[in-house]
Amino acid sequence: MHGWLGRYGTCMAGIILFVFFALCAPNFLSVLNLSNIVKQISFMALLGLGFSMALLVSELDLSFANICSLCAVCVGWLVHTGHDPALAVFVGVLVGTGAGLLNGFLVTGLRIPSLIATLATASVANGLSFMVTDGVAFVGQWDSRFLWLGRGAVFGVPTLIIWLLAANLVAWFMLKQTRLGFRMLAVGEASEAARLAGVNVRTIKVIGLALSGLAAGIAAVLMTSSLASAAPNSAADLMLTAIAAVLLGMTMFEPGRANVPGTLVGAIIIGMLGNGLVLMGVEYYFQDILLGVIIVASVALSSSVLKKAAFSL
Amino acid sequence: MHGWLGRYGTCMAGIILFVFFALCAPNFLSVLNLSNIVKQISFMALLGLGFSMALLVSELDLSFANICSLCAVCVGWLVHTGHDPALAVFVGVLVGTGAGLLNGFLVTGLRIPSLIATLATASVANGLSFMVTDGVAFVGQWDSRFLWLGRGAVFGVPTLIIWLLAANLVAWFMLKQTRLGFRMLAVGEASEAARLAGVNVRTIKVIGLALSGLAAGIAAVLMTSSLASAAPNSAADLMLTAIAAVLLGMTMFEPGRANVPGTLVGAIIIGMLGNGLVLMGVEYYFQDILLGVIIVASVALSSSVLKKAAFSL
Amino acid sequence: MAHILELRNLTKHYGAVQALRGVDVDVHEGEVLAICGDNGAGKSTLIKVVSGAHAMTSGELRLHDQPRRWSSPHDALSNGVATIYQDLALAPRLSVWQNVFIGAELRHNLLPGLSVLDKTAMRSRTRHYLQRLNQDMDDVDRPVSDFSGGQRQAIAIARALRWQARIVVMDEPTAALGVRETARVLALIHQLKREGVTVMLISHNMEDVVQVADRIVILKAGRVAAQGVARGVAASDLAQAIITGKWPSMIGATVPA
Amino acid sequence: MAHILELRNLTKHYGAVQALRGVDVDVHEGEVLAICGDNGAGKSTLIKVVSGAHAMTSGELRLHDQPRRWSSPHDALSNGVATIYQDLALAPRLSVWQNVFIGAELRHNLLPGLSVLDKTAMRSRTRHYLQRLNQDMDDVDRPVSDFSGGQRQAIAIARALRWQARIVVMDEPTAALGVRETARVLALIHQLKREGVTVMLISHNMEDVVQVADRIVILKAGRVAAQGVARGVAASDLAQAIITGKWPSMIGATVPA
Amino acid sequence: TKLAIIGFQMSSETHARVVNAAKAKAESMGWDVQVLNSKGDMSTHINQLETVLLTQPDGIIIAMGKPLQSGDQYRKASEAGIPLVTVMSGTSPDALVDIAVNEYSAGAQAALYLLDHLNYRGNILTQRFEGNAGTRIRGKILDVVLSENPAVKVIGSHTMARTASWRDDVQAGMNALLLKNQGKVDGIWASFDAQAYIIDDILRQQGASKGKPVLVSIDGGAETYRRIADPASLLMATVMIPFEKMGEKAVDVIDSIAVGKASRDTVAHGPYIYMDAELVDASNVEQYVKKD
Ligand SMILES: Nc1ncnc2c1ncn2[C@@H]1O[C@H](COP(=O)(O)OP(=O)(O)OP(=O)(O)O)[C@@H](O)[C@H]1O
Ligand SMILES: Nc1ncnc2c1ncn2[C@@H]1O[C@H](COP(=O)(O)OP(=O)(O)OP(=O)(O)O)[C@@H](O)[C@H]1O
Ligand SMILES: [Mg+2]
Ligand SMILES: [Mg+2]
Repeated sequence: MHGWLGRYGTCMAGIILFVFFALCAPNFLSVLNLSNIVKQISFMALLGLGFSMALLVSELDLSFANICSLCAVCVGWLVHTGHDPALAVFVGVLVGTGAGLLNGFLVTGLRIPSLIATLATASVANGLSFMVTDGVAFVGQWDSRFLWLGRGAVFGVPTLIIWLLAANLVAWFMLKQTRLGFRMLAVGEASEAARLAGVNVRTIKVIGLALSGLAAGIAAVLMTSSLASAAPNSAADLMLTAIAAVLLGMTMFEPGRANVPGTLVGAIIIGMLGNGLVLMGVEYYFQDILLGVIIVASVALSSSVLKKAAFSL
Repeated sequence: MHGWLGRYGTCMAGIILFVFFALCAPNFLSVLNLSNIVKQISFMALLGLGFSMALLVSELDLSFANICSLCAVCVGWLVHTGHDPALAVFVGVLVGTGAGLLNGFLVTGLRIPSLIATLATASVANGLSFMVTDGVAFVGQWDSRFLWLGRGAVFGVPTLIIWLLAANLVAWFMLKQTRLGFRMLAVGEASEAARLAGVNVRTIKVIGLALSGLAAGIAAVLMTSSLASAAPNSAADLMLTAIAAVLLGMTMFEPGRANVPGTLVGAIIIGMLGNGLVLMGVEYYFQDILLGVIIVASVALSSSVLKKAAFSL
Repeated sequence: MAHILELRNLTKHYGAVQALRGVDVDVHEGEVLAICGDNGAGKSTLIKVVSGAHAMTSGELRLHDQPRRWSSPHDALSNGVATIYQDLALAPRLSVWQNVFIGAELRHNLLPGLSVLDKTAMRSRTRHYLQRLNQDMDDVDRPVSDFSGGQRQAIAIARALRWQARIVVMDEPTAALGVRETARVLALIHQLKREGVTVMLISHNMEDVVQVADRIVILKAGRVAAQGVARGVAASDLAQAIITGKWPSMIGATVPA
Repeated sequence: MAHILELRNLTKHYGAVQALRGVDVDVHEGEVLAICGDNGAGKSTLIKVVSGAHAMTSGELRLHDQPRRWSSPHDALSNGVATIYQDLALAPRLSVWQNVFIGAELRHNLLPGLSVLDKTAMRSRTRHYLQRLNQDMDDVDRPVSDFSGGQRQAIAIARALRWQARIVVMDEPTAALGVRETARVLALIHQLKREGVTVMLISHNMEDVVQVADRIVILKAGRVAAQGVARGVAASDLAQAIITGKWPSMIGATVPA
Repeated sequence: TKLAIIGFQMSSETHARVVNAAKAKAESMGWDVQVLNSKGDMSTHINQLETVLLTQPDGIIIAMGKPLQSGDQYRKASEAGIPLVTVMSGTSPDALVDIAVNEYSAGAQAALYLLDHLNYRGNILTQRFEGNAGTRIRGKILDVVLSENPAVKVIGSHTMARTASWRDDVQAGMNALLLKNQGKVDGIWASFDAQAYIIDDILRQQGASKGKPVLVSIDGGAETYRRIADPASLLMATVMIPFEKMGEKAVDVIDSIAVGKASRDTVAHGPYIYMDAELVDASNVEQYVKKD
């Protein structure tokens, strides 16, 4: 589990994949394409980051995608009806965080298992999104300052990349260097031990779930701005891919535990796969098949080291 | 946790809901409608039954819906190209079981965490379904013997209801009365303890995942027959509802553990909600909102008893 | 002697099971109070109530003559009551130093207003505590699951020490320890006593009890069956007393208030 | 005396940690062999190799003169080696009887070819085993997490008994037990011996060891430091021997082959 | 020569029909075809467009795209001189042309057929889908028609809430509605044909016979024509949307520009090329059944 291959096997598989695409997929290495990949994965990576915050405190948040969609239509509605983009951004982030706090209350206050609580929140958020929009997406002309958030660039670096890196750095610093992060880790690893050591487990769990909501809100703002549209189920398909990124990340760096760099690398691997296979002209259904095969192969690489370690299951 | 309300709270909430619909939703109580509800939930309940078999051995199977879709298109293709329905049914069930066994091999043989392994299988199954169908559903004329499986009746009782009850009875008997079921329980509760007591943990986990695949195959056959069509993602949306049914079920009868009657009642509650709200003429997005609220309310009812038990988290 | 802690008519039900049926115990400031009894007598339950891990069903707990109701272990800890639990309550996948410092992290200021974890300090303090227990675990970064049963017990003891509490509650702290390590823990208890710390000790080892305890309380089926001063009591007498539930008669059942 | 079990040059690495560094131990048929040593000496690791819980890194294990390689605990159990683990290895949410019978379920035929669990039999056998250990837990349907530390240890012992094994390996079986319950387990060991069962016992309690052991092996830092016949060895001598790693000289370091 | 075809949501059958027909036609003309599926997800769609542009194809066809939301990518294509043709997507200044049918008129045809056969009075059920522009327009046109004909009352309506397992959803919803309104239903309107198949099957199992109630929908296709021709089926009419033809037309347009070097204006005058949508019922179904 703690050998080199266990920690970096998946990562190495990612690098192999990168080299493969660099050799076989035309234009893969172009700056434009590489920055495209990072832009493309940014929502997945942000949502995954949020999911991993909740997972770290041992709660599964299945609502983040629907919360993200709800935030997106709220932002879309506000910008579209001519409100100040700053207000729209604020409301979007607020709705996300609020939904996360609600999850936290359901889990710690009403003691509903997080899987059920977040499925319920997801259902409600989905209904609300359709109610706000009547099923129609907000499209059309958008305030240009708002669009800059997701489409602009600073010194040639796309804003999406900047937000993504900033969010990852903050999350990483929080987890590794601050007391809050340490306690999140402790609660996730052994909540009863943490409670007996005087940690307020409920508060920490609420924070983990609220951070997931916050990430959904931020992703919603950036997504709306970047796509210049807000639909009631815009983030639905990101749910499984974001979770996949987190799980893939859990096979790297700190095996068995959600972690910030792992989630980012996981998202990059998934994004790279989609991109490289399209560049290589692979049929659309083969992409799904290959995605599955490659995930299995890379994780098997990192876990093959486990097989050697005795025969514990 | 083990008080009356903890065990039967969700169930009671279901009964309250039933009474409410009986009073407020026209025709809700008619025999036809009640049998409709049971028919409608049968796929969800079957898939949930499979999911709970995997969950019982502590593995999360996120591939069952896509496996079900794949089986459905295989069955559809065979029946449609004029093969014997018996062969089609056999192949459908075989493909499901095979996919489940593959999951089992990935998890126990390659030691890939089940969440990742099944996400990968799901992706592959999805790609294969589209490959088989080119995205177009099999519709049209079907062999009438095949249609009987999902649409017929025996002494007035719809076949779907019979299959569903039979599957639940067999699963329940297996879990409660046989050594295999007992060992599944032990592996799920404490796999290391079970291993040290001489249980072959890997075999048991493979069986749990294979049963999930088997259930997906059976559900696929019945779904294809009942809907008289097979599309490449026909079961996709059943994933979350089936999981929701299982989770809801985990708040009943044996709190905190996936169980057969709980899953069935969970599926009935979810199905009843959809049906009752349509009968009451509620807007479609309100259905999602109410579904969420009612899930929270019923689970909170059953877990409120927990709050009294000291202040352990 | 002043009572630092008084338990009055304490009861605790687990569902239908009555683990404590009205327990009165006084703990004197600075003493070592041993709590003995059969398996299932209610010893751990008693100390879980004192440590805030469980809420009592009824009764009263007075600390320094103030009635208290812990709503979590945090309350007890911040009022100076630290506990070593029988099942150790460690996080197996976290490292030794992380386990020792959960809930009482050391920090230093990175910027004004932004304080970050001081891992160096936590590592070195952890080593220090373990050395006091005669355990040489140099690599405090290894996860707890890598250590033997006795080593884990030492980690749990180190964790309780870092609180520098006024009352230390120990539930069978030496059960998994070897001869030498046990001696160290007994010496540690003596030292704590010298520093004025009050110790509540649960142990099935009568030799250890008579060696360090000032007073002994014997629980039986959730009730205080007997209690008395430890001086002059032999280990075998004590074992007998636990079985009969009667204080060894030749010593005289002094029940100091 | 015949050797039922021989361990030859056994080593075990956990990653970089070397827990066993070439251990040779002979276990004679029908004897009670005690294994003593400091915390972290490698005792539990040794018995985990014997019980099939861990694979050895190198070395040889011979049972009845046959070389064996356990690939799982199942192999060891079906060859007549049953083990009580130091961390008990119970499933906390399963009931007492379920824990006792995992892996060795009793069944009866419902129809020819269809055998179902015989829960009544399992419940009553469980009660029987617990009574032998002087533990009155009537309600064997309650989950293990409802029981006290000592009660859980008794459940783990009951579990090992139901295998009716030829070799019973016990890793600190009395650590959490009270005085009376400990006496019962020691009596049980005597009884097993009378029935011809071979017992390997790990314990930190020297009194217990000298009371029941025929021979004693002392481990130190993953090696056999000393061994000898137990008769006539005093508890305090043994404690000393564990510290020094030398067999008490006045007894004469007999190392019977 | 390389052609990229992107279906917005291949699990939606109509998207797949356009794409499959285009693919077959292009391959028969010697194009090298890559098909992509955006799975109904906007950001995936945009990513795929971006990526496809990097492979510099000689033409791009998008089935049921969203030009408003992927305008930037369309512009990049047009700047790179890559001909881009959309099918049933709406207009974009940067697409060559959108191949479309007039959903408004198709919707009106279906609505009027239904009302005609009810003699402009009676009770109907509607099965809607709001998630797609075409089906939404059809629903709105129905509402307009109904607002002028108050003697026809909508006594029950079910809106499809799911998009993948929608068959199940429709079956559940319609079963409930039919039950609630037993014996009172004179007509049923479904927003697309595959919904109508499900409803048809339910009605048949309940022993209903053709015309009671009147069942109409929109889309067309072999299965639809078979049912219209089948006396046991309750499906009476559809408005045929020529998905296959639209896909083929898109290939023709691309081919004439990329290979034939024709100018944009010879292809079409306005932003749309409209294909005929035709009402199919018992009177003319024979010719369609043969044709497919
Ligand atoms: N799973 C593991 N991974 C890594 N190191 C381990 C593991 N288990 C034990 N060790 C190390 O191996 C050595 C021997 O451990 P073992 O558990 O065998 O000791 P022990 O003699 O049983 O001690 P105790 O009396 O405390 O139970 C110790 O140094 C311990 O830290
Ligand atoms: N969580 C629980 N739920 C239900 N019953 C419990 C629980 N914990 C303990 N009990 C019961 O309460 C009684 C007292 O348990 P406790 O753990 O306090 O005993 P103890 O004196 O510490 O015993 P030991 O010496 O074996 O540790 C026992 O009968 C036990 O079965
Ligand atoms: Mg105890
Ligand atoms: Mg040990």
